[in-house]
Amino acid sequence: MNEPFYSVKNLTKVFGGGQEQVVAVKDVSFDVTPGEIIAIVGESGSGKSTLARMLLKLSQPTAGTIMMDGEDVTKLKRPNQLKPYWRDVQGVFQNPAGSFNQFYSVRTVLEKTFNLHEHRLSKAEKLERIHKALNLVGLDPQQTLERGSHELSGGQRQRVIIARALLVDPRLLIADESTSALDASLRVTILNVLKDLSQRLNLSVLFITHDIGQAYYLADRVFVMYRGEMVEQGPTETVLQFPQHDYTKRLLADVPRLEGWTASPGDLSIEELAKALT
Amino acid sequence: MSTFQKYLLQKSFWFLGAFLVALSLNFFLPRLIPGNPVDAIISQMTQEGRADSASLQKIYETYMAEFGLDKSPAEQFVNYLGKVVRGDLGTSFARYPAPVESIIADALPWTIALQLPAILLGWTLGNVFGAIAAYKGGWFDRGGFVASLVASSIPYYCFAILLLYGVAVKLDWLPARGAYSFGMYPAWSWAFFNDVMDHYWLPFFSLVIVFIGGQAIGMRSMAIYELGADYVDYSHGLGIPDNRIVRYIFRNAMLPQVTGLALSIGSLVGGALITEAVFSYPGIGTALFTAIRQNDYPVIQGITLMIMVAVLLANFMVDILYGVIDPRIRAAQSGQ
Amino acid sequence: MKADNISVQYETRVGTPVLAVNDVSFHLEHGEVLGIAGESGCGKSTLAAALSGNSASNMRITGGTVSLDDTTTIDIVKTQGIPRDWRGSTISLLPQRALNALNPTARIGDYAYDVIRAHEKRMNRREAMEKTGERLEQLGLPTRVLKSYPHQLSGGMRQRVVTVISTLLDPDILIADEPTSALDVSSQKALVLMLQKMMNEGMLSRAIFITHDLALLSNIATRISIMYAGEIVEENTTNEIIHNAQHPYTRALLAATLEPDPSIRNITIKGLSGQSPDMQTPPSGCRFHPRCPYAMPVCAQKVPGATPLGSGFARCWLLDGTTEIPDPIKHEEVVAS
Amino acid sequence: MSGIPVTMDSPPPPAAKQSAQSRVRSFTRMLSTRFYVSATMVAMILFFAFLGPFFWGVGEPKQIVGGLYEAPSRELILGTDNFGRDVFTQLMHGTRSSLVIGVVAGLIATTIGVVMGLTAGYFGGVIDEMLMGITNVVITIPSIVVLILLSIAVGTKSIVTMAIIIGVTSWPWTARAVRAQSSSVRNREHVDLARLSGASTVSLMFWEVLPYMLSYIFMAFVLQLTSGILQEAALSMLGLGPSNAVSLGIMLHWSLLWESVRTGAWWAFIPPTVMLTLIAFSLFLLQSSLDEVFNPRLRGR
Repeated sequence: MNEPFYSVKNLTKVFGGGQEQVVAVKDVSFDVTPGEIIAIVGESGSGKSTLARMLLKLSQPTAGTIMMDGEDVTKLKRPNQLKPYWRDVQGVFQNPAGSFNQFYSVRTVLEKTFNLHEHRLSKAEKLERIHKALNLVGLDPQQTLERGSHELSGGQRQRVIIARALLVDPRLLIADESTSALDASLRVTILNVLKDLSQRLNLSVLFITHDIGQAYYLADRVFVMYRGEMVEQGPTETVLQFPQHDYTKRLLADVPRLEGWTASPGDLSIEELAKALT
Repeated sequence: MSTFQKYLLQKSFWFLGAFLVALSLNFFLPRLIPGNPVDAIISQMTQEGRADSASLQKIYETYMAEFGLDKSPAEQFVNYLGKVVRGDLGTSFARYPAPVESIIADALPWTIALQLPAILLGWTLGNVFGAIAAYKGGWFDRGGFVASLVASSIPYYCFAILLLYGVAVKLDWLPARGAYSFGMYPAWSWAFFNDVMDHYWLPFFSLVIVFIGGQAIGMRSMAIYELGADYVDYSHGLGIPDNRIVRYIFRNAMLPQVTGLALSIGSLVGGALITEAVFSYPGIGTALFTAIRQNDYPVIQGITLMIMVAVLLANFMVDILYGVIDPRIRAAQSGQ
Repeated sequence: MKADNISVQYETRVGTPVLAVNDVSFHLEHGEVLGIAGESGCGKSTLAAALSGNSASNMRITGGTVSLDDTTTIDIVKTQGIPRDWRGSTISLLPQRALNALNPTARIGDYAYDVIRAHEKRMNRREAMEKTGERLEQLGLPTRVLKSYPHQLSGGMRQRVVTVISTLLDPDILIADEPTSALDVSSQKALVLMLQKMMNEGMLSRAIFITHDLALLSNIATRISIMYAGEIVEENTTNEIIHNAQHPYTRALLAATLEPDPSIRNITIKGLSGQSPDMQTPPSGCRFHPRCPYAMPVCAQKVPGATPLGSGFARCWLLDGTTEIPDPIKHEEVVAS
Repeated sequence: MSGIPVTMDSPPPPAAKQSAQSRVRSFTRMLSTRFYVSATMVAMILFFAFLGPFFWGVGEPKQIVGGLYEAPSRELILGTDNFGRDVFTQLMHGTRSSLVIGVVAGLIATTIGVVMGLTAGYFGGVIDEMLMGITNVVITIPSIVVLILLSIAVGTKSIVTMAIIIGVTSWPWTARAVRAQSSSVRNREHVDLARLSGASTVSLMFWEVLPYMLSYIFMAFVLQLTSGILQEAALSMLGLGPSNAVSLGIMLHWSLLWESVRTGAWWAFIPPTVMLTLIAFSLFLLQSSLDEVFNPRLRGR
């Protein structure tokens, strides 16, 4: 097994102060090794997106540390300090339409990323990298480059956004609900792209989702988040076949399946369910 | 302390701040006049030869003392604050020795009597038209919209001038100036009342019509926005009758309009200064028009201060009222 | 209940209209839940809007009739949707964005009263409140929500309250348009169980349940229609659709339904390439042919007819008997090395 | 291993691909008759104000060319005013002054409003609270009063001074609206992605947030311009107008002072009244037709 290169310790985020204080993420710790796909599973409000924003250095943790190659990056704040970090850690978000500035073409969107590079690249080098990245996500560069956001489908937009991240050869890709705005038939193609990239480029992927099925399909390890805390983590098979925490059990019992809900000991009648939810 | 009290306190704090800013503006801006206001009025009097130099000197000293211009600015400001609190707004230049308060007190009832009914009527009719136009759509809406646009884009003073010329001068249907006929004296009699009403209609309608247009346009766009809301679709789907749904829309679109009403009432005093000037209606507007022409700074300052206070108070009440009407906001206030 | 040949289009200010629903027919027996599944832009919500009398200003119903138990038939072109006195009491809607479906400035109880009064003129306020309260209790919801404003309720609660209001008048047919898409799995389950309870206790006799989530649908529907590009491409009993789907699109949808099951760990599922067609200029022939892995020349030329399949049908040239049918269901899955 | 999983995505059907030309075409098709009517009116007013004096001017605006309140004649088509000056010449110059004041005041107000609103909305938190606090204080103090006080304080004013006075008092509504927009655009994901590309805060605000508000800002500018013209007219009518130029408001001030309405000299006050109305109407109409294009909800009504 590879050595972990990225590690998070006791990461905590608190919003507001006084009586209205909300602990969005509480004491979350984990490691990431090269080339693995980790799924972070949780419902809306579980703090998984807040976690993603902290990991991407888009928001500052209240407590805890983020270490990259043994170096503490928690305190870095200014864009210039963070450039090296963002060369290693990149993100893809939920809404493919919102991820696109509708005033720019695919080319412009992609070229903005070269701002991160240490050395100035020549035009030809840039173009070569762009072609390579678009090919990796299964898009035809010739057909795609000059298009605007409104000329692409949701799946194509999301692929462009993944290609954007690939331009800097990142080691860790954080995908925050990146497939949930897509139709099921397109969703699997994006999951396949992520799987393929991880294997081909030895890229680690932190895949944040509310959908256990996708986690099962994609991930090597699964982390379960509930109310800001990481309640369970381990290899996908172990976590999903032998869940330990009550929340994981309930989640698995409530996922709709083609063959009907699996009856589990924790299954509730409608009255109990309604009561539990109010 | 409850959340509502906290909210109240916070609002009071803001309005106190705004009030201080208003007071300072009112105090300092006239003092920026090149030289000082007293120099300006004295030199005007000299030019017009209204008084000999001995009495000029006396007038000069009186005003200097009154304005407190012989003291330091900080002292002047404190002095000014003290006077304002006591309701002392100074003495008029042009109508010496009439106190400014009495000039305002004479004019204010006319302004309120003219504008309050105009605002209430215009606001009500405008909102009803706007909501119906938005809900009905089609030709009614388009025609109504253009009409409201025309009505609201005619500057109210232009409309007033046209009315005055057309109805009073050309057709000679209604009197052209003042609040009552020359030679009449205010009394509780039918004759006087009728005379006042004759003088009232023209300025009144000039305000009402413009006001209807503006309100209708605002209400229409608010209501169109509400029409797209999910609850409208859902209510349709449940077979709730149209007039009920219009009532929902009306109520929800109303909230911002209520602010508009209260603000209009607040700015009533300053709102249609020029309408009064056009019709020579003896309210605040005409008083201000005259004061500006005569460089009567104490009167100008008194009127502007009164307008500011009225608007600030109205704003403050709107903020509280708004919470009472909209349960969403009320909930936020009481912390539910 | 029968709905025949329903067509709906959206007028656009520029160019040709968008043909959102094209010649859709279905029937719905007592005690049945018909599921309509399809992806975004397939016209399923437009169909719901047309049936529930909820038309957007630029929507035109260009064809179709709706009949109830063979007694009344209405031409919904003339009325542009079902008549007002049917809405809520005969055919009721459970809307897509239930979270915003309630009037924000009305208490739940007052709104429920408005709904009841729209159909039962004689009921007074107190009776309406009692009726609503009873219904809430029956479904395990607290009666205090009667006095609440919508914003005071949690998301899942609001969804259930809307469900109660939609079924308050024991409608003959409930049209549920993606009622679960904004909910987490536990609330989804609670809602489905609640609808089942209503069916069992006779508050509801039949329903149309529209969703993009086949797995969820299989838990409530007795029959399932699959829509693509404004048309029903396959319809059958739930069991047949899940285990013996015939249309390539249905199969692709089923394959893309990722269930938390060990069997999906070591396979790679192929999705569909391309995107839903532009409905201003839908593809010729079978509308699915540009994305279909089995497309043949005939698919682009002629519209496939409905091939009967036991208790259902599918529209696909593969099924007309002249072509060999590819392996069933697992076909799209390729086992990785 | 590689191969199978990634399917090459074919480009969308030709209908979705739009050339720049066809995009312009569909944009112009969305413009309504309302737009063309208002744009033509605005163009005619501009021509009248800026080029008119070269064709139809009779001397300088303040030049006395006849007796008091001479009725319109062949030479002086709108007659003379209370000082015996040519009303038509004054009308052209007055329209020009009003437009210049409107544009300059509109530019000032829009610029301040956009800078305040963009900054407050983008940063949020304490900066937002501070800037919006200032804005709310300025909003609650009635602008007509501040305008009156400022006009008195400044004393003699040029057209530009006038415009500045109006501009610095009328930005708060724009600031509020721009703030609401910028704080919502700021939460769009492309802004975060651009940040992940190492973009600086200023460039994020300028390149990622601002473009989304341009159409809106333009409309706000048209409104500010209109209200600037109307405020100038109101101030001038009260007798606080620019001292070295003719404006439509000043023409009305004279007719109020010299009783041209009651003496029936309609040529002295009808032209500026009608001109102000035309300007306001055409600009409101322009604004509402643009609103319709940018704001799909209003379309087709």
